[in-house]
Amino acid sequence: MTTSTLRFRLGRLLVAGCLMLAGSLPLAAADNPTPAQQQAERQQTQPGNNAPMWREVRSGDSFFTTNRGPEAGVLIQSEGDTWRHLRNGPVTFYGGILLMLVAAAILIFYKIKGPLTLHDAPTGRLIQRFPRYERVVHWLTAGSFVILAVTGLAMLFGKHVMIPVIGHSLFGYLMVLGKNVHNFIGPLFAASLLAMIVIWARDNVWQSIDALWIRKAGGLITGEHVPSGRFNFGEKTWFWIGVTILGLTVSISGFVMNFPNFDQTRNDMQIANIVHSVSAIVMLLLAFGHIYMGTIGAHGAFDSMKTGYVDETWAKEHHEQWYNDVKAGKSGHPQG
Amino acid sequence: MARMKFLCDTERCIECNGCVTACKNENETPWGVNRRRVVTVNDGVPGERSVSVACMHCSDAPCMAVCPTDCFYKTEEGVVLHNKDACIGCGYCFFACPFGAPQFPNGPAAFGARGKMDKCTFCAGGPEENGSKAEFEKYGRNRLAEGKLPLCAEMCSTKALLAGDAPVISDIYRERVMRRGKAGEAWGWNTAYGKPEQAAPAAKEAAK
Amino acid sequence: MLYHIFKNGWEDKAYIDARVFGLDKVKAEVMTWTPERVQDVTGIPEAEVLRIAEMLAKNKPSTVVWCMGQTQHTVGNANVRAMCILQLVLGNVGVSGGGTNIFRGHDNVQGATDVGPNPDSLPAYYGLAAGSWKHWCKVWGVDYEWVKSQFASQAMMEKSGITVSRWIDGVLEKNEAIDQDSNLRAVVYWGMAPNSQTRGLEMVEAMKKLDLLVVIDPYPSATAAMAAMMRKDGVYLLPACTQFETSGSRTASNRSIQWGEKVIEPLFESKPDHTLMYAFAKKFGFEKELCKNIKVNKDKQGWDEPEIEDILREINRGAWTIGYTGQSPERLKLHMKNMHTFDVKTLRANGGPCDGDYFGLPWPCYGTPELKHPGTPNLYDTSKHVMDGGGNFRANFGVERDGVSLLAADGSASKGAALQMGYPEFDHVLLKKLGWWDDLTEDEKKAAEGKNWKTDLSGGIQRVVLKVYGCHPFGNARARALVWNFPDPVPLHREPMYSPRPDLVDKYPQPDDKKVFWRLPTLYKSLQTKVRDISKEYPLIMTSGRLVEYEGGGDETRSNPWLAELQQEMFCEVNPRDANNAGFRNNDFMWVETPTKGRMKVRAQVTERVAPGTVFLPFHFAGWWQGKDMLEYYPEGAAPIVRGESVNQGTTYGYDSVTMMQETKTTLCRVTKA
Amino acid sequence: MKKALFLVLTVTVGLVACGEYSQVPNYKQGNYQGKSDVRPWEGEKFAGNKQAWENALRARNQGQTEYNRIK
Repeated sequence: MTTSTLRFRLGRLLVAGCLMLAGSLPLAAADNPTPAQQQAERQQTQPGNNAPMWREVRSGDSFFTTNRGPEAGVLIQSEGDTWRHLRNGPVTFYGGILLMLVAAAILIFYKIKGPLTLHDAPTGRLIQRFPRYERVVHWLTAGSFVILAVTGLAMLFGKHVMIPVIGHSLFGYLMVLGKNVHNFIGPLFAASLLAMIVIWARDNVWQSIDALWIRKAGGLITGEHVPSGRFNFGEKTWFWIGVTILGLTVSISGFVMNFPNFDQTRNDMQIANIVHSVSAIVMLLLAFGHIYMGTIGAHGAFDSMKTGYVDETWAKEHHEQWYNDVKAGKSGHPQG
Repeated sequence: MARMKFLCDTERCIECNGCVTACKNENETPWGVNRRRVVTVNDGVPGERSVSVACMHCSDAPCMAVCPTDCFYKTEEGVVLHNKDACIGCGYCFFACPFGAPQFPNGPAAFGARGKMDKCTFCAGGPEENGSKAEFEKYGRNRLAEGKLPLCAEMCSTKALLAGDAPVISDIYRERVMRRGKAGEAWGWNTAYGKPEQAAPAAKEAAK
Repeated sequence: MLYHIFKNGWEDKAYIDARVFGLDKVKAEVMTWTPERVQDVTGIPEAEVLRIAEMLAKNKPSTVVWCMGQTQHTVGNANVRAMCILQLVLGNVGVSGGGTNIFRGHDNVQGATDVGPNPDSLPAYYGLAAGSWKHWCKVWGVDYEWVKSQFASQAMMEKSGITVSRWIDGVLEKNEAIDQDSNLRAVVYWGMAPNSQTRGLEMVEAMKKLDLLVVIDPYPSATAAMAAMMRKDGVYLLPACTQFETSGSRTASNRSIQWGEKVIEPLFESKPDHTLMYAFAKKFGFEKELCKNIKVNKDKQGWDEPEIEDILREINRGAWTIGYTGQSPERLKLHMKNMHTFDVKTLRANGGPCDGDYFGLPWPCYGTPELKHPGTPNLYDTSKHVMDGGGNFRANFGVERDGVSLLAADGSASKGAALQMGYPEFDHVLLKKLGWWDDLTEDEKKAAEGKNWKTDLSGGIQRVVLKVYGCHPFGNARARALVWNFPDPVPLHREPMYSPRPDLVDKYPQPDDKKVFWRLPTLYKSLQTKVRDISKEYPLIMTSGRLVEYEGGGDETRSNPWLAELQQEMFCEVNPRDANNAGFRNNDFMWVETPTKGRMKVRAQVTERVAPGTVFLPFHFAGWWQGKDMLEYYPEGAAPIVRGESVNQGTTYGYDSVTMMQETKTTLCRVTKA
Repeated sequence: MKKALFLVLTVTVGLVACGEYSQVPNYKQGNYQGKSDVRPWEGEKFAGNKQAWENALRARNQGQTEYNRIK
């Protein structure tokens, strides 16, 4: 095909499109008979031909019924099919693959690079990194997150993964528990999430030193220590994208499904479900990284959240700016 | 035995809700659970049509496909049943079902505590022993095991609602269409059992 | 429709000539109703009327079905007769598939009517004349003088009573205005719902004024709640059991009778109606006299329970007029047992022990049970022999009127009748004149001497006339299109009491007020004139009717969760146009206000089901009063699941000019957002 | 050791999904795809006599056409 014919065709399409638009506009503005009128008229001209009525049924509109159930007036809702194919298709398939790939990638990274260790010897002098209330909030969030992740994964992948192993009945019984746990822990997670955002937002604001961290990729590859504030840019990324954005998305979409008693439609809940699953999987992927770094990825990190204290060497090497602030008494955190 | 289906003849349905009451009576479903409902399109306008709708026992049942615990199963007669012991009340089947068939005893309750899903069983009970008390309490009457068809259809005063073997009921329907000399459409069959060209020969004829 | 039928010559001329009386006068009135006039009054365009008239005329036979929509008007009697005339003109009466079909609201309404709850008749429509009393006294085996002594006077005994629709006036009306000594002081509500009666606001006033109110019902019903709202004493609840807790015969709309078996023992303290009735009789001290033919058993709690079969046998012995005599309990039970032997199309048993009978022996089933009359599936059907359920029109009003014979023309008698002409009703004189007297046995002669076909307790006259000569005992006459003893001999249109059209009120006014009508003064023209312009304030037509889920006053059905779930709230159907004018939307609460100052708070159902200018309310609801839930007035745990405003709280005055039926189907109202 | 165990578990869990059967049975007449349930003719009433059960249902099916009754 030459360019000229292509241009010609495009031009023709454009003209046709304009014509169609022009043609449809006055039509839309004209007094269109309602479907009910169409049906009434059709009954006059062709009794027994209910085509207008069937079109209405397919539209998913709500009709008259004495039934008081949710959306009882809707005869056929087609969105369910779209939701089913999205959920059972891409979400399950790519979600599953991504989870496995990322887990494997982290494992391989660990195998190759090993954990981040301290360059200098610990001083034995401890400084407080996380006061008690911060730790409580963290572990509440983390604990509920893990529970939600496990039960959520079971809901999405359980029947592919667990049923062939443990069978329908046992899985069913476990899932009755799992689903209720998920539904009741969910709001707890959301609450502790909000608390977490409030207490850590200030320390996660962009600082000029973060540019250095980005330039050096956090020293993950080279193993060198990059100075940073109380939280380095990696942690900040996790905080803003993982915790704040995804956490809130997951919570809100979860609430849409968890409290169906606000007249939300099935369609609302379908959309919420897809948003929930996708954001939860992405959050989980990021969480893999966070958990890795917080446990076996970096020595000392786990202790800091467990006890709330870090060795001065650790602080200096990982969060030099914060260390200096603490030493200067500017961190705002009590010293122990 | 062939494939069990429902067929609602919209030219005959008079919106008496007899099927709904019959179902409630036979299966003793609690307040708020209506396995069947009657919906009227263009209510009050000449040409209004009513449809009695319950579970259509789809060929490719969306509820089955999305159930996280895979609690559904399909019997030899094509009836879609479920195991309430494995049901977790997540509501996914309700999201997926085109016909709004799944019902929940607690309704849209907070914390998603809907209770075990309940839906039309084609009066075929559930996994428990046929005709047992446990089966009745969970799923309602097992009329199929008594050699009977669902009560909603058998009670229908105008015989608008038919239930039974697909070839037989589509034959009955076709005879009606021929007698009244007017075409119709078997309600919901395209959605539940695929487009006419994919459907069984009898259904195809009925849809013509 | 008759206008078009006459104009196009679609009437059945031969049928009319042979079997209808006085149609010329009707035709003269009909022909003044030009399509323009009809459209002005009814709003129905000519094309529609013509289409239906043609459909009926060209597709015979056809049947007309109606319920209360025709009868509950001031012109209800005229509406009903107009329908019958339509069917007569088309020749559709007395043919299979034809006739008029008046559906009854619930189980056994027909049966109740047959045994005489109407205040103007003894059982089986015998009336209240001395002869009627004597007939029944003979059936009951009591002395006429004794019965007479139970009444204040012979005049009271033979005077039509106050109808159920007017009891409130019997209480509230000034004593000098009513045609009896005292006002009503005690009322018994026996299986009757107050919310199905009009003028609820006045009814609670009447309840307040009563000395005694008794409610006999399976549920305390709205009666109890309404009374409890007004007073703290003088109300008694007697629990009656349902039809499932007792056995007995039940008559359907098609006059066929079925035997119902007791399914369960009466629940709680409830008793069947006849046990309660006997207990009353005992208390009043006439149980010995009036239950001579009825065996009385003791039930499990030691109450006296009359034997239900004996009650039916007594009816069989007395109800000769309508042929309620052949349906013995034994025959009915046999029918129930052999239901499968009946043809579903003809309703006739094909072989088996009931061979030839019509299912349920629809009355008239003449003669004694031994005569084995098969019952009459279609009334007035001349194509069958009388012993096969055939018949013809009844000669109840003499043989001639204004020089015109009332008897049917020659050749119009039922198949195989010895008299192939019109003939009067049979009595001992006519039998002797015809030389048929000797067909009676000696015993029958003794019983039939001086009697006619409906008072001869031996059934001999009926036996001879039917079996031997194939004639109909009530004669063979013409159907009266002209009912000269009614206020409007030819059915006339009259505007309802509360009309939205003052101009039509002027043109088609109600008749003059009646001073004494069923013992009460009754307003027609004066009230209509007074409210001529009320449509300025109350512009919408308000009509009421039934829902498929509920029955009657609805206390039982609204207490049934399976039904109650389907209609959970009292509602009002309003056209979108009227709703928009009043400023409310679908499912909003709204107020319906009527000229009686009745105010009902109901859910709006905005729908095209009703035309602009009309609202519809179902009448089954009760338990709310002017926006307030009456839950506290029900005995604890006895309130129905679904309660709502009763439409008849606000319905207005207006009664049929013959039957005193209340006018529920048309009044005026206005609607506002609540 | 721990790492190896973790790896093995991941792989097993991942591969187990391959054992999943289709959730949407391709309906074939007379081919039972259900889970454990008694079949309708195996109840008390028909005691496994499938023929009798089929006949009973066939009669019920036909009972739904009123043309049979008014012929």
